[in-house]
Amino acid sequence: MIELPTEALWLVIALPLGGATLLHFVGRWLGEPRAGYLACAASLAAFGVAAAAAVPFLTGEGHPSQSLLWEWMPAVGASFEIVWDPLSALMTLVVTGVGSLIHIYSLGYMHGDPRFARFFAYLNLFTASMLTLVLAGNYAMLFVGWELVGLCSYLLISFWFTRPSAAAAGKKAFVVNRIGDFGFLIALMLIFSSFGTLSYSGVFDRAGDELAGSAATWIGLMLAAGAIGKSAQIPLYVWLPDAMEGPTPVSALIHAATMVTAGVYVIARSAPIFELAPTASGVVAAVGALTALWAATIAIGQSDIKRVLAYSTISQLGYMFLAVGATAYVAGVFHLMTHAFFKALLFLGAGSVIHAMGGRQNMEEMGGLRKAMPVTFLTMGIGVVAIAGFPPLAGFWSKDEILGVVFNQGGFFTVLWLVGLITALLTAFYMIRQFVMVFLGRPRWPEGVVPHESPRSMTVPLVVLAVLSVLGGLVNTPFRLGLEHFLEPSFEGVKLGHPAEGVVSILVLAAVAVGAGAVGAAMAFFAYHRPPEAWRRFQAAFGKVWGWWEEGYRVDEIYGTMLVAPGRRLAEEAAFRLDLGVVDGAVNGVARLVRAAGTLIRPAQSGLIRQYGLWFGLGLVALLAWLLVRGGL
Amino acid sequence: MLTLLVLTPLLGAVVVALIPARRRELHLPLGMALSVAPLGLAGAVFFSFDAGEASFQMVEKVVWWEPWGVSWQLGVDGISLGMVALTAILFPLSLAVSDSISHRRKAFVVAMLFLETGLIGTFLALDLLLFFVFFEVILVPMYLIIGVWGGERRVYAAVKFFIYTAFGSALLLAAIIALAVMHASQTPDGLLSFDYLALLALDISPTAQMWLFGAFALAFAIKVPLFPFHTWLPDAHVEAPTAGSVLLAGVLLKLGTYGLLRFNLTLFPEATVSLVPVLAVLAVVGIIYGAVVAIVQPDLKKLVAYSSVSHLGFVVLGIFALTSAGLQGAVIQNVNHGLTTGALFLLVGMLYDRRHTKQISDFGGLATPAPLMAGFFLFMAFASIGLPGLNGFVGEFLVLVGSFPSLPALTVVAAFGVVLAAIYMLWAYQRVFTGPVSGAENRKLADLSPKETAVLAPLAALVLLLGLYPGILLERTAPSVEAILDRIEQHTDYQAPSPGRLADVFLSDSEEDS
Amino acid sequence: MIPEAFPEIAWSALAPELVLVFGAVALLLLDVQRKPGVKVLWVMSLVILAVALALGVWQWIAATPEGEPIFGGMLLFDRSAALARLVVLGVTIQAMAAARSLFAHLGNRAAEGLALVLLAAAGFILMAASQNLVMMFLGLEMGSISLYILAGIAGDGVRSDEAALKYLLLGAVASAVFIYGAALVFAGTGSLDLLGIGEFFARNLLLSPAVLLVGIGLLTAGLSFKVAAAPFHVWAPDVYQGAPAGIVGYMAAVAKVGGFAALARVLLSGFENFRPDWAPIVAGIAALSMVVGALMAIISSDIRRLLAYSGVAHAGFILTGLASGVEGSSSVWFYLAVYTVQLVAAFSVISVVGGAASSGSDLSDYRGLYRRSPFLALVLSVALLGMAGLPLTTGFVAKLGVFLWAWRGDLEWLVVVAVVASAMAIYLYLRVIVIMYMQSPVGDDPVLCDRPTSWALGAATAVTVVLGVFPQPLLRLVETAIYL
Amino acid sequence: MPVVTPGWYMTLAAVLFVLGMTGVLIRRNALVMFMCVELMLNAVNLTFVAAGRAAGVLDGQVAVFFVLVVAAAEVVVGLAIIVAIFRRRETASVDELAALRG
Repeated sequence: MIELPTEALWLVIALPLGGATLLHFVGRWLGEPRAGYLACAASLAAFGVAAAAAVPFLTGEGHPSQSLLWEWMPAVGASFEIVWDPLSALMTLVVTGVGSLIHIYSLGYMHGDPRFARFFAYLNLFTASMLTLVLAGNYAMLFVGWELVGLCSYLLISFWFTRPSAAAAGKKAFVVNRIGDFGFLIALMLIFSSFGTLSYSGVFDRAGDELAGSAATWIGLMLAAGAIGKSAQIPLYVWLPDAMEGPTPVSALIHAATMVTAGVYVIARSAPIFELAPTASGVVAAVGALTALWAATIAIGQSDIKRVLAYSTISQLGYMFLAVGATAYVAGVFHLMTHAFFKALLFLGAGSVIHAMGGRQNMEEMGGLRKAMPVTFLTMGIGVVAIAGFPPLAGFWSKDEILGVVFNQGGFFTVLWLVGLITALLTAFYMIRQFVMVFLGRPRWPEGVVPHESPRSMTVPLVVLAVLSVLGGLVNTPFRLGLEHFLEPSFEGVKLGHPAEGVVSILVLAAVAVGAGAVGAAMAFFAYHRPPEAWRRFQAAFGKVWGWWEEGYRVDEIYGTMLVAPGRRLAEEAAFRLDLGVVDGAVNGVARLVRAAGTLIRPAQSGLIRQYGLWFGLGLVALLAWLLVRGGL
Repeated sequence: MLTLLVLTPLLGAVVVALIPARRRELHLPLGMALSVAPLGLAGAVFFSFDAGEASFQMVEKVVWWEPWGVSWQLGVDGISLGMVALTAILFPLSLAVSDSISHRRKAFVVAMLFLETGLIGTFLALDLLLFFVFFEVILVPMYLIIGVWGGERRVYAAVKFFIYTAFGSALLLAAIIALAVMHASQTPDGLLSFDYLALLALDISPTAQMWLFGAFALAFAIKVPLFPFHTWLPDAHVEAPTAGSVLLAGVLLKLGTYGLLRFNLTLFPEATVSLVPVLAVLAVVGIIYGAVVAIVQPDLKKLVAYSSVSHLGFVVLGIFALTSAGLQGAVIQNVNHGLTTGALFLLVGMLYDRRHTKQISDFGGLATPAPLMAGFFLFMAFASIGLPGLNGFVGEFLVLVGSFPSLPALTVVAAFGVVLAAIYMLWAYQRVFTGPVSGAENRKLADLSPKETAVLAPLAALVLLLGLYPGILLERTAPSVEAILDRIEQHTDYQAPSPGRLADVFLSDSEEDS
Repeated sequence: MIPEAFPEIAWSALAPELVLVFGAVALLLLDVQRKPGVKVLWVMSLVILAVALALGVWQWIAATPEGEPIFGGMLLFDRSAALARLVVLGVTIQAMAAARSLFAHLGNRAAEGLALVLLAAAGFILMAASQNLVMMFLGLEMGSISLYILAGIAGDGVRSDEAALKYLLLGAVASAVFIYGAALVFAGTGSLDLLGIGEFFARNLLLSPAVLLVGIGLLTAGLSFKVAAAPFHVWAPDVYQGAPAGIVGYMAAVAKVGGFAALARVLLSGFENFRPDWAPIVAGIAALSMVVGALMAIISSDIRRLLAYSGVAHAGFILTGLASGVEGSSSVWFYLAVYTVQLVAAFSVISVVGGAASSGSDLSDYRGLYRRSPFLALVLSVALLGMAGLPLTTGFVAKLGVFLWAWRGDLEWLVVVAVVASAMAIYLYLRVIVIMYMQSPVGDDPVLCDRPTSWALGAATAVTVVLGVFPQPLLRLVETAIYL
Repeated sequence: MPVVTPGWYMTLAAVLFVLGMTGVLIRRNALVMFMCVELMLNAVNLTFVAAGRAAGVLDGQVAVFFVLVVAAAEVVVGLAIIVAIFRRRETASVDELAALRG
């Protein structure tokens, strides 16, 4: 085995970045398949380098290391430096691994698009940005990646920019993220003013002894604000459903597997700070649980195949938040990983379906695709089972661990556990509902649509991801805590939350969770494995509530009327009343005043000699009077 | 060397003036070629600059108006270095995009070169009166550039620009005179002096400092422009021709922030420390106000103009944070804003040349016919928004992180400006470049010509370079900035917060509550 | 040969004035005898002026800086008076060079006009050099009466007559006020000689200075009228507007030089001890002049009125320097020297554009002047920018000097008023430049000016710019012209 | 019986001066205004003479000659201008001469 020096890790970022740069300038000239091949090669090479570099951690010989690339802003302790520890290694592998698969998938999915090369340039750029985020050795560089993935998200959501909705969605994503970044920036400022540096090592080394509780709480809360934006949690999740305007591989890569999990990563990375800030952790957990439930209910009501998955992603991210909020960082990262597998799988599967349906995304127009697309059917089925949390698939292990930890925390967390449990039920419900509506039953295809299985480049990634979704959970089971052991060096000195010890409690909790999933799954199957009229009756039984779910509680409208519209009115008032009227008016007013003063004294200049004499006389009198008064007369 | 740098453009102006007006095809290329000479000189200065040195370098001094102690004294330090380089870079580019100047081209080129001399001179002057002379004299070419080659309301805008800024500098002159007289009364030989370095040694009473600070600050605040003195700016920008807008935003506004940094902080340290709240509040109000007002502007140029108000608020905030990081951020943000906003104005100008309108509503979906232009615009927009990796972020980030320890509450408010920046920039981009193409004229809009690309590409490269490796500038500015801070700490009981003392965080917590 | 009994008189010190006076007489005689053409007379007058200037320069170099008392101390050409002479002769030549068309218009009255110009110049020089109040009065009247006539000399318009009558009537009142002031000073000190007055203060302690104070006040008011300082300025716009364009610049310039020289001599040489009394008055007049001048100029629509009001403002600036005391007088001289050049240049342009004998020049006539004559537009712009006090023109150096000395003289408030007023004033100069450069022309026909005019204008522009950048020679020159 | 000191003369002169000044301000006819100016100048003369006598020097008396001459010169010019105006306008009222103003 070749030992890869950690100094060479910059290659992991440089490879996709180089690919992006190259494609940016010569992509059009390269033409359709070759541009894609180049991008895939860059991504795979990065995966290869990362895998080679990660080997020492697997063998247990590796030590976390940090390598400086170059100084950036020395005044605030910000430089380009790469940290290589198990956590970043795991993230890197997930990003490059899943990313490579999605690259390959896109070869088929984006076939024929006029901006094919540009798409791959963006994908490569995204990969590089995400790697910058996870490999950053300090908060400033983390923020670079953090914002760059936001940029890529913006570019890719509005990739089909001629569609106004896509352009608007891209902007919305960026702006909403920026609101979270506002918090993140404040966190950075707090960190800098507390520690005088932004580098991880500088911060974490001192965090334990010296950081005051209140400061830690504020830092934690502000970091969480950033994470809430990026990971689409309440109240900033509204951008993610709209982000589905982007091409489906983008949804899979950015808005399911990688970018949106950055928030979870940041909280996990900042574990030493959160450890000192239980309040912040509690808030994170509460937000996560609430979001998980909230989004799951909305997912139930969706009929767009991608929007279901979008809300599902929000809900699953809520789980991860719940985990890291409960200090179960390993569990959170674990779920992050498994979720990357199965959600990418689901999205890619959905993409395959959409591809087959000629771009249609409404599930009510699908049905019975089982025969037409067997591979997609099978792999997506695995994904559904995995996310629904049935053993022994990946989702079961990670979700189960989260619920176990939360339950074990007791107190307030018991409520959150209950919420998580209900969410598990709902998750199974909406996933099975989707699966049934798409693949089972009778075809409800519109005229002229002839679904067909997708090309090999698309199905191969599906299969690989399906395999990972099945086996991925086995890295960390209650029986063999492989992942936890692997990640240990990254959480040195941090007290991790754990599920209760003991086989009985583990089994009971698992059974409850799986039972909830089974109930949900069964309900969905029986409700939807029937003709459409029957579902409608089923849905009507919920009354108004179903409408709320369908419309996502009208959060967008509420934000629109409560925030956007008043904000815009305010801006208009400021621009056209205040600025033009008052501020500029004052300036012009001074000018007018000067003229008015001139006009006021103008009559003195009447042209009449006698009056001129009078002014002369008056001036003289005033002058003499002053002199005499002064002279003491 | 510095004298040569200052006078080369003037020489160029004379050369162009000597070309007969008939040969109008010669004026622009010649002017461009001549403006490359100062660029070369500026480059030489930049790279021969000793990065470890805090004091002025390459100082040249010639007695000028001897009876009054006025001298032609030039020197460069870390604070002026970047501005000189920026000025030298923007001029050839601005001239390159001035093809649309159709009448009195010769006069235009002469005015531009004259302006360059004035600007470089302002940044290099070490004699207060010399500084004032340059500071004031640049009004004339700029006034002509707006007033002769501008848009419909050009005369109104030009006069407003001239009077407003001249008004500010009137009090500046009075304050400079006061300093010179003070020098005469405090030195044994009783001579007047305008020498900046000599004036630094003055012992100025706190009350006098307040007044003088006020006079200096007013002049510079109008130039920056700081809220509420900003209303000349949108008018001037909207009416100015492209080159005028580029230089106005790129360099002229920086005279204000440069002046605050160079003179207010060092000459009046006590007043600086006690007036920090006033200026910092104005800066933050400007950040938010400029951004909010920019959101709803129907005119693209006006939007960019208001964004300048917002961005320069960051610079002022950084200056009055009185921390090392804040000051460094202010210096580099000065340069950054010149590059990005300069480029944005270039792009708006290119749009205007094609469509003869700047109204956002007249455009739509331009990314389809003009992808390259859209790409550059988006790039510069993101630089302006403060995307890490591009230059705007470095400045803003240093300013924010640097300001937080000393002005926590204000900095938090200022940080919200980055959210607003994303809103106005991306919304504008969305309306102009994305969506289906609207209208026949937009459909057949030409993409960037090779020449236009060549103008924008160096700016983009610099934006990227400064974003990723700001050290090239920061290492040169850091010693000078530290020197300013040291000076303030020596002359007042002010102590720059040293981040990393965890106790400070408690303080900031309680301040945030109050 | 001078007879033994005749008192010793330094005639040579008075040579330039003698040349002027005898030259004027010679012109008149020649006109009566030979009826030469206007051009001959005009060239002759220029030659006379040139000779006088040469003699003046010679005197500057040859004479001792303190000067030698002439006529028993009536006149004293010290440095300041010698400088006043140079300035007066300089601007007279400048104005005359550009005024050929005016005298051509006068026809057979040209000789009278030229003679009056020479006499007025001599009168104001003598006024500047007077050490005796009666002598000063004589110089004042010699200059003023010549100007009254010149104001109405075109004689072919109602406005010209009106200007002349206004100038005359009000000027006569001002002269009466001045001489009454002199009489009261005489009553208070028993001397009309400024030196004698100074000695009187050295000897005596004043018990009741009231008469003297009123005298100082009256002198100040009378001279303020001559230099058109507010509130004694109201005549100026009307006269500048009504008088023939070709001569207005000259009238305004020499009257200002003479008036300020006299004012400086009276206040700084005679009544230096009373500075605490008169300085606030002068400062007040200065402030009022600057503000009123700027305000009124802004709303003027006639360029001559505009320049007249701006002249009021400039009188205020000069008074600012004067109020700051003896040292400040160097800045007064610098200001006078460069301002009069700009003023004459501006009026020369007006006379070219509007016609040398015309009355009134509406601003709208200057629309697009740049197109019709780039040269004239440039000259006028430089002159106006100089008046505005823009750096790199002499106007800036002049203002700076005045402000510097005023600040040193503890008149900080006045400097602040002055800088604000000068900022306000920039607007009005810009307004003219806007009209010339940024509006479309009234007609397409080019405006032509004769060669001597061009030379005079070119020289004035060059002086304004070159001395604006390198003012040291003039600065050194005026530094010596301090009243000791 | 009070002694007539120079102070009396000077007071009278001051009164005359103010009268003259007032006359200039209230009379419309240019000729009369001129006469008022003459009155002011004569007040000056009276002051000169009185002050000269009080001080015991001749300067005052000498000054009077100059003032007289100057007054005459002024009147000559003034009358010429008034005549010129009268010819054109048939009036000597200064109130009708207000074309130049503003």
